[in-house]
Amino acid sequence: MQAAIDADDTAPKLVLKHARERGDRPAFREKDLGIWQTWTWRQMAAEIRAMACGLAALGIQRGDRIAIIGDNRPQLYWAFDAIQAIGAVPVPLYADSVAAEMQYVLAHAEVKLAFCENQEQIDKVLSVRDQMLSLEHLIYEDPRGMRHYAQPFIHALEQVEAQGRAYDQAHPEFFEAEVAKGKGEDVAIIAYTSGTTGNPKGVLLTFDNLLNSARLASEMEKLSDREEILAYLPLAWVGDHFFSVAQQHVTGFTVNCPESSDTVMLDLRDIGPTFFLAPPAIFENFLTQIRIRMEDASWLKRKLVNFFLGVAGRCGVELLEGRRVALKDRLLYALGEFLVYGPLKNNLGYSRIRIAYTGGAPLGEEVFNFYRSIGLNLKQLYGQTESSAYVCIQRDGDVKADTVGRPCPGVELKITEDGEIVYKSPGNFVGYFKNDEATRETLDADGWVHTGDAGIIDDDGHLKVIDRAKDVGQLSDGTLFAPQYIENKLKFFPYIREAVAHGAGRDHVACFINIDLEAVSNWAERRGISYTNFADLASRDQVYELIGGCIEEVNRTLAQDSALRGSQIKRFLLLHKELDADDGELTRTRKLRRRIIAERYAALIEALYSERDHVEVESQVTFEDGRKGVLAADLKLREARTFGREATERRAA
Amino acid sequence: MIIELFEVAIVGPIMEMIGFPAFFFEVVIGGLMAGVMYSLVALGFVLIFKASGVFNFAQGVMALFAALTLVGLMTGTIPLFRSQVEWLALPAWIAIILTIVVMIGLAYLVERFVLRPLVNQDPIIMFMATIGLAFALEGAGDILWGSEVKPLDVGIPQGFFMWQGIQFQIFDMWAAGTAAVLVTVLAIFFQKTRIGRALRAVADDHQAALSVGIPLKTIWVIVWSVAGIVALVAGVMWGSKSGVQFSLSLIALKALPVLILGGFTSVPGAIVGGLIIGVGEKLAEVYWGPLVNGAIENWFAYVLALVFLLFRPQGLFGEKIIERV
Amino acid sequence: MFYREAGQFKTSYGADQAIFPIVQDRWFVGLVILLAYAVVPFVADEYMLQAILIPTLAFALAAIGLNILTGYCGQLSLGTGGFMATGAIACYKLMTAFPEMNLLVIFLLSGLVTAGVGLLFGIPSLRIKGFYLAVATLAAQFFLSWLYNKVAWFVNYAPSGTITAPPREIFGVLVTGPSASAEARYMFTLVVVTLFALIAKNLVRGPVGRAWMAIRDMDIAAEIIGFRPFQTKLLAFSVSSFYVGVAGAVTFAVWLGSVETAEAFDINVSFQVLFMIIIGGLGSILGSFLGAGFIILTPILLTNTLVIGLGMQAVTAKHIEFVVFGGLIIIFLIAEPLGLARLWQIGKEKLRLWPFPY
Amino acid sequence: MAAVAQHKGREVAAGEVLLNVENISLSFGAVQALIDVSFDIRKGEIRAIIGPNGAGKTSMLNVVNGFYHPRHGQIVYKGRVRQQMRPHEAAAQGISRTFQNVALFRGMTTLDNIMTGRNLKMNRWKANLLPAALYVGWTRSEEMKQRAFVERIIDFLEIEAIRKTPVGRLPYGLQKRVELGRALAAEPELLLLDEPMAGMNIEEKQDMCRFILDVNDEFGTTIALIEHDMGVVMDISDRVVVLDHGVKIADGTPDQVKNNRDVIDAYLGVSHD
Repeated sequence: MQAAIDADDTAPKLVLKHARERGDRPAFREKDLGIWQTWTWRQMAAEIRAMACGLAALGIQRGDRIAIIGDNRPQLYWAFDAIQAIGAVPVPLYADSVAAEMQYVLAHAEVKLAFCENQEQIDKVLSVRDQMLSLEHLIYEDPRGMRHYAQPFIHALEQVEAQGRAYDQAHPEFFEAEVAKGKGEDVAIIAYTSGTTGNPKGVLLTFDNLLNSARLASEMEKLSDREEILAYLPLAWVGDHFFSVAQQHVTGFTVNCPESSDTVMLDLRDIGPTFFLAPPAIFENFLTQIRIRMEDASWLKRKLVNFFLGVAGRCGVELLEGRRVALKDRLLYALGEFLVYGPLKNNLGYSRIRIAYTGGAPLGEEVFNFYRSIGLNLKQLYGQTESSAYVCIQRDGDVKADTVGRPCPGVELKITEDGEIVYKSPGNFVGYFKNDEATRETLDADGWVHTGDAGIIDDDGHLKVIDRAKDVGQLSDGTLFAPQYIENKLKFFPYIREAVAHGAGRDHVACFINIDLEAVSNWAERRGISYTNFADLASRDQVYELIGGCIEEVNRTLAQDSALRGSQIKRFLLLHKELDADDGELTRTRKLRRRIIAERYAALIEALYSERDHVEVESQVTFEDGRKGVLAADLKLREARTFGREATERRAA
Repeated sequence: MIIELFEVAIVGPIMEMIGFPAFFFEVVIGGLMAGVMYSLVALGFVLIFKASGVFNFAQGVMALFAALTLVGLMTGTIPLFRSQVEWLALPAWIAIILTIVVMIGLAYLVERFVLRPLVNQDPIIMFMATIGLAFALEGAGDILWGSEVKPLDVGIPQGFFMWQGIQFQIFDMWAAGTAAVLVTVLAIFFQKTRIGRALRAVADDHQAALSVGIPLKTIWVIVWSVAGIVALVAGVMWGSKSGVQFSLSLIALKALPVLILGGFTSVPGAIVGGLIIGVGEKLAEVYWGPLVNGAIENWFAYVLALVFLLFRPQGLFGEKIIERV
Repeated sequence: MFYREAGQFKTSYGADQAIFPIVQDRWFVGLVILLAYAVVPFVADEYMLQAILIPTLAFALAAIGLNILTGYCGQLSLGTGGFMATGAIACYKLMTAFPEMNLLVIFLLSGLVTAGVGLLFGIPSLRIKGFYLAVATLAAQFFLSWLYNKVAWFVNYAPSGTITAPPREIFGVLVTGPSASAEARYMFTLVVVTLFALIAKNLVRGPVGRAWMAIRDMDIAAEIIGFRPFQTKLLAFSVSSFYVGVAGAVTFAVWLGSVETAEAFDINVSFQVLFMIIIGGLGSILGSFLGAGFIILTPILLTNTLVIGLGMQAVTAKHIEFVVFGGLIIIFLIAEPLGLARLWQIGKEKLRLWPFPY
Repeated sequence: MAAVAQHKGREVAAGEVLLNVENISLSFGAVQALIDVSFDIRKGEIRAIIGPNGAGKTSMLNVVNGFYHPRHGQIVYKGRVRQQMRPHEAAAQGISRTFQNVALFRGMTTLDNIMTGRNLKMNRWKANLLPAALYVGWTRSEEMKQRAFVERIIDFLEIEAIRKTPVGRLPYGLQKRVELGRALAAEPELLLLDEPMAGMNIEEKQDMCRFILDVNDEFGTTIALIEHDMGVVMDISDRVVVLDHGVKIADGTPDQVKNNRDVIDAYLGVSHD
C-alpha cells in the first residue's frame, strides 16, 4: 500500500508527499482577519484527511460527483483533494453563476453533495434543489447567517470535519487505504466548459492529464517550491485549476487567497507573486487603470512617465529578451526602471513576477508589448479545457506578440487542410461526461482534439491563432473578415470595454461598442460633461466622437494590411448597456457569445446596415439580486472614417 | 511649633491690619486700583469668549500694543524708524481716537486672517492661535515703536488728598471712575442696542445671532474692536501709572485667574473677580510677603484661583453647562 | 519612488502593528540612527554639538512630554518651563545628596518628582473641561520659579541662586561638569532621548495612547464607552510632566551644566516648547524632534542673517523672531495643524504611490 | 430582505426584564425633557423608541446610560436599582451605545476606533502604564488578543477595506458602521442605538438593518434603538414605545402601536396645548 501511495500519480498522494517532504513550508495563505493566515503542508494534509473522512462519514462513495461552489478559499481547494482522496469526483462551479445556470450542471453531473462557500451559494442551490433528486447533502464553510437553516441535510464544514476525525479514529486505516486506491487514469475532475454556444459540456480530466502536463510545464519554466501565486481566478476555470492546483501539487509552491473579491488589487500588491496568470481582460483593465490614474498626475510627472515609457517602447522588449541595445538606451532604461517601471510594477504588485501568463483569449499586441517593455516577462499561452489548458506556451527569449508560441513539450500540433488547429496533448481529456456524440465530434479516433480555432503555423513554428474557425468569415465581396482580430484592436483603447464586429456576408464591417464606464466617465468629468447613468453617457455625441476617433485609428492600421483593408469599420453604435455574463451575452471568462448577441440585438445589426441614424431598442437586463428587467433606449448610429490605399501610403511616405 | 506658626502666619498680620487701619485701607485701595486693571483686561476676555468662544490669550498684549501705539502717536514717533518728529506729535484726544481706529483695524485683520480660516476648529486650536497672535503682536509693537520703557501722560491729574487720615491718589480715583463709566457704557451697549443684543445672542447660539440679521464675521469684528478699546483703556491706565513696557502683557495674564474666579462668561464676574484678586494679592504681598521674603504678587492670584477651583469650578457668576450628545 | 512594498505581507498582528511596518522605512530609520550614533560625534564640532544638537535633543524630550499632553490628550499646559525647572532642581538635589547614585536613576527620580508636582496642579484643574489646566499650569510656572528662587534650600543656599552640576561619570566616561567633553555629553543625551522616545512611542500606540486620543477627539463618547476622563487626563499630565522633568534634568546637568532656574526656565520656555509641538506636529513623536530642531535653528539662522549679515541690532532681530514665530504658529494652525510631521507623511505617501498621484 | 422575513417569523422575546425605567422625569432648567416615563426592556429583544422631534428620545437614552441624571424616578438594570451613575460605570456594566450624529474619534483609524471599544475588556494590569511603556510580553500579547477580536467585528461588519483609514475620511454611512463596530467591541448586553440609519440611502439602510438583526441574533444582544424610518421600525423591532413631548403615549408591538390613536395624532402633529 505504501508503494501505491508513493506513486505520486494522484493529487491526494502528492499532498501526502509534500506533507512529508516540506511539511513546514506554507502551502496556503489567506488574507483573513487582517493578516495572512498560513497553513503548512502538514496542516493542509490534516485538514484534507478530516474532510475526506467526514465526507465518507456522510456516505459519499467512490465515483460520486460532488460540486464545489465558491470563491477562492483554501478550504474549497482542499475540498478537491478530500473528494479525490476517497475516489469521488469534484465538479467545480462558477461562484457567480445564477441559480438557473447551476441547476443545469448540478443536474447533468448528478451531483450528490454540494460543497458551498457560504449562505449565498447555499441559497442558490436550495432554490433549485427540488429539481435534483440526486442532491443529498449541502456543506457550507462560512457559518455567517446560517443559524436559521434547520434542514438536516445542510452541514457546517466544522461538524463534517469533526465527524471526520471521529471516523478517522474509528477507522485509522481508512484514509491511506482510500488514497492508495487512486490511480493516475482515474477522472480527477469534471470541468464544465462555459461554452460559447449551447449548454456547458462536462470535460473529464484524469490525474494523468492534469499532473503530467503540469509537470512538463513546471520543468519547462523551472518552477520551484518557492513560488508564490495569487489564486483569484474562478476555481471552476481549468486555467486556475491547472496553476493553483495541478502545478502546486507538482511543485509544492504556495497559493495565496485574497481577502475578498474587491481587495484583489491590494492583496496582489501585498503578496507580490513570482508567478502570475491573468486573462487578457485583466491586463487590459490594469493598463486602463494606469492611464486613468496618470491623467490626474501633475504635468511634469506625466511628461516624465511618458518619456520613459517611450524609452521602454524603444528598447524594453529587446532588453527583456537579452538582445543588443545601444548603451544610451540601456542607461536611460536603467534610469527609467528606477523612476518609472519599477515603481509602476511595484504598485501593481508585479515586481517579483518571474513568469506571467495570459491566456483564455487573444491579447491585443499593444497591451502585450506594453507590459513586456516595462520588464514584465509576460507570455501568452494557448490551451483549452479539453487539453487541461496545456497546448502552446511562449518560451523565454522566443516570444512574438502576435503568436502564442511553439507547442509545449509532449504536444503534437498541426493545422488541418481547412485551417483548423488540432493537437495531441498529454492533457488531452478522455471525453465529455454523458455526451459521447460531442466527444466524437471533438476527439477523433487517432486522439486529435479539434479546437474549432482557425490558425496558422508561421515559419518559426509559432502558432498564430486567428479566430474561432466558425467566426472567421468573408464580406459579400469575398474579403477576409476576422471579427476577433478587429475587436482586439479596438479593445486596446482604454475607452472601449467590449466590441462586437459584424460583417460576415455583408458588404462592409460594422460594430457595437461597449464603452469602458470607468475610463469614459473619468474622461467626461475632466471635460465637465455631466451624465446620469451608463446609457446616458453612452448616448452623448462627445463620447461618440471620442470612440469614432479610436475606430479611425483602427481603420488606419487595417488599411495598411492589404488583406484586411477591406474590413475597415464603416458604421458603429455604442451599446446602452454593458454586455454581461448574467445576461448570457458573455461567458464567465468574458468571451463573446456571438450567436446570442446576434439574436438579441438583431434589430441593431439591421439598423447598422440600413440608412437610419438612430434606432430604438429594448433589452432585458439582470440585476444583482437576479431579478430581470427591461431597459429601453434610443441609440445613435454613426459613420466612421475609413482609408483607401493612397491615404495610408501617403502616411507611410 | 504649630502655635508659633499660627502666631506668625495668622495673628501677626491681622494684628498689623487692625493696628494701622489707615495704612490697611491704603493697601486695599491700591489693590482695588490694580484690580480695576485686571477687571478691564478680564472684561476683554469675557467679551470675546462670550461672543466667539475664543479664549483670547492676546488680550494683554493688545493692551500693550494699544498703549505703545498711543505713546507713539503722542510723541510723534515714526513707526519702524522710531525717530521722533516734534511737529508730528499729536494731542492726546486725537491720538486716542487714532489708536481706537488702529485697534478696530486690528480687530478686522484678526477676524479676516485668524478667526475666519479657523472657524469651527477646536477651542484649543483657537487658543493656541491667539498665543501666536500675542507673539506676533508683541514683536510688531516693539519693531514699530521700540521696546524701551516709555512714559505715558494723557493728562490725568496726579497728586493725592487725605480723608479720614487715609491717602487717596487722585489718579486712582480717575482710573476707577473711567473704568466705572466704561463698564456702564458697555452694559448699556449690550442691553439696549440691537448689535449688543445680537452679541449676547451669539453667546447662546450662532443661529440666534444670524436670526438677528447680523453676519457672524461682522459680530466678531465688533467684539474684537470693543475688546481692543477696553484694552486701550487698560493700557492707558497702567501705562500712565508705571510706564508702557513689556511687563504689561505679563501682568495682564492675571486676567486668567480672574476669569476662574468670576466665571468665563460673566461680565460682573470679571469685575468682581478682578477687584478680589487685586486686593487679595496686595494684602498678601504687604502682610504675608515679608514672611517668605516677598514677590508673592507674581503667583498669588493664580494659586488663589486654583484653590478656588476646588470649591466652585464654574466660578462666582458662571452658570452650569448642560452637555448635549 | 524608493518604496518597493510588493511582497511585504504580514502573517501576524505583531508584524502588522510594528512601529515601522515597511522595510524601506526600517532601513531609513536605521540609517538615521547610525548617523546620529556613529558619524555625528566624529564630524560635528564643539559649537555644532553644544549650540544645536544637544539642545535640540533636550528640547525634543520636553516636546515629546508636552505632545503627550497636548497632541495626544488634547490638554494645554503653559507651565513647561516651571516643570523643567522642577526636574532640574530635583536632579541637582539628588546629585548633590547622593554622589554615588547612577545618573540615569537620578533622571528617572527627577522625572517622578516632577510628575508628583504636576499632580498637585493637575488634580484641581483636570476635573473640569476647558482651559483650566492652562491656567493651573500658568500658576505652576510662576509659583515654582518663585519658589526655587526664594527658598534657598532648593539651591543648597548658594547665594547666587544658580545651581551647578557636579561632575559625574557613566561607564567611566565623564558626562557632566565643566570638563565633560561635548561628544560625551552629546552621546549621553542621545542615548537618554532615544530611550525615552521609544518608550513614548510604545505608550501612544498602545491602549494607553488610544485612551488619551479618545479623550482628545471626543471626550463625551470616550466616557460613554468606558474611559474615565479625569483619570485618563491626569495620567497623561503626569506622564507628560515626567518627560518634561527629565528634559529639565538633562538640560541642566548635561547641556548647560549650571543654571539660574528662574532665568533658564521662564515662561518663554513654556511657549517655546509649545511652538515646537505646534510647528513640529501635534500628536506625533517624530514631530517633536522636527519641531525642536526648527525652533532651535530658526533663531540661529535669523541672527546670522539679520545681525551678522545685515548688521541689524540683536534686539530688533529678537523682535522679528517673535513676529516670525507668532506668524508661523497661526499659519501652521490654519494650513497644517499637524505640522511638519504631517508634511513629512504626505511626502512619504507620494513616494509610496509614485508615479501614480493616488 | 430575507433576513427580516426570518426575523419576523420568530416569536417576540418573552425573556425576563433586563432594564426597567421607572417614572423617570428629567428637566433642564424650565424645560421638561421627560415626564414620568416608565417602560421595560426584555432580554434579547429589539426595542424601538419612537416619537416626533423633541419628544425626548435621546434624553431617554442619555438617562439610561447615566449621561443625564433624572430628577425623579429610577433605573433598574439587571434587577439592581441605580439613581446616580457615571456613563463609564454604565459601560462597565455592559451598556454601550451609538450617537445620533456620529461620535467617532476622527483622528484615529477604523481599527483603533474599534479597539477603543475593547478598553473595558482589556486586562486592567496588563494594559497598564508600565508594561504598555515597554510594549513587551503582556501588553503585546494582550494587544494582539484584542486585535484578533476586533478583526472578527471588522469581518462581521464587512469593513475590511477601510481597516486602516482614518475615520474622518470615510463617508457618513461607513462612519455609522464603524461606530456600531466600536459599540459591539465592548460585547454589550444592552446596546443603545440613536438613529442608526439617519441620513442613509436605501442600500445602506438595508445593510444596517441586516447588521442590527444579525447582532441581536448571533450575539443575543438586547437592543434599544431610536429610529425615524417607520418602515424600518415596524420591520425589525419586537416592541415599540412612543414618546411625545416627554410623555409616553403608547407601548406595544409594532402593529398595536401603528393603530394607536394618540400615536397617529402625534405624527400628524395635532397640537397638544
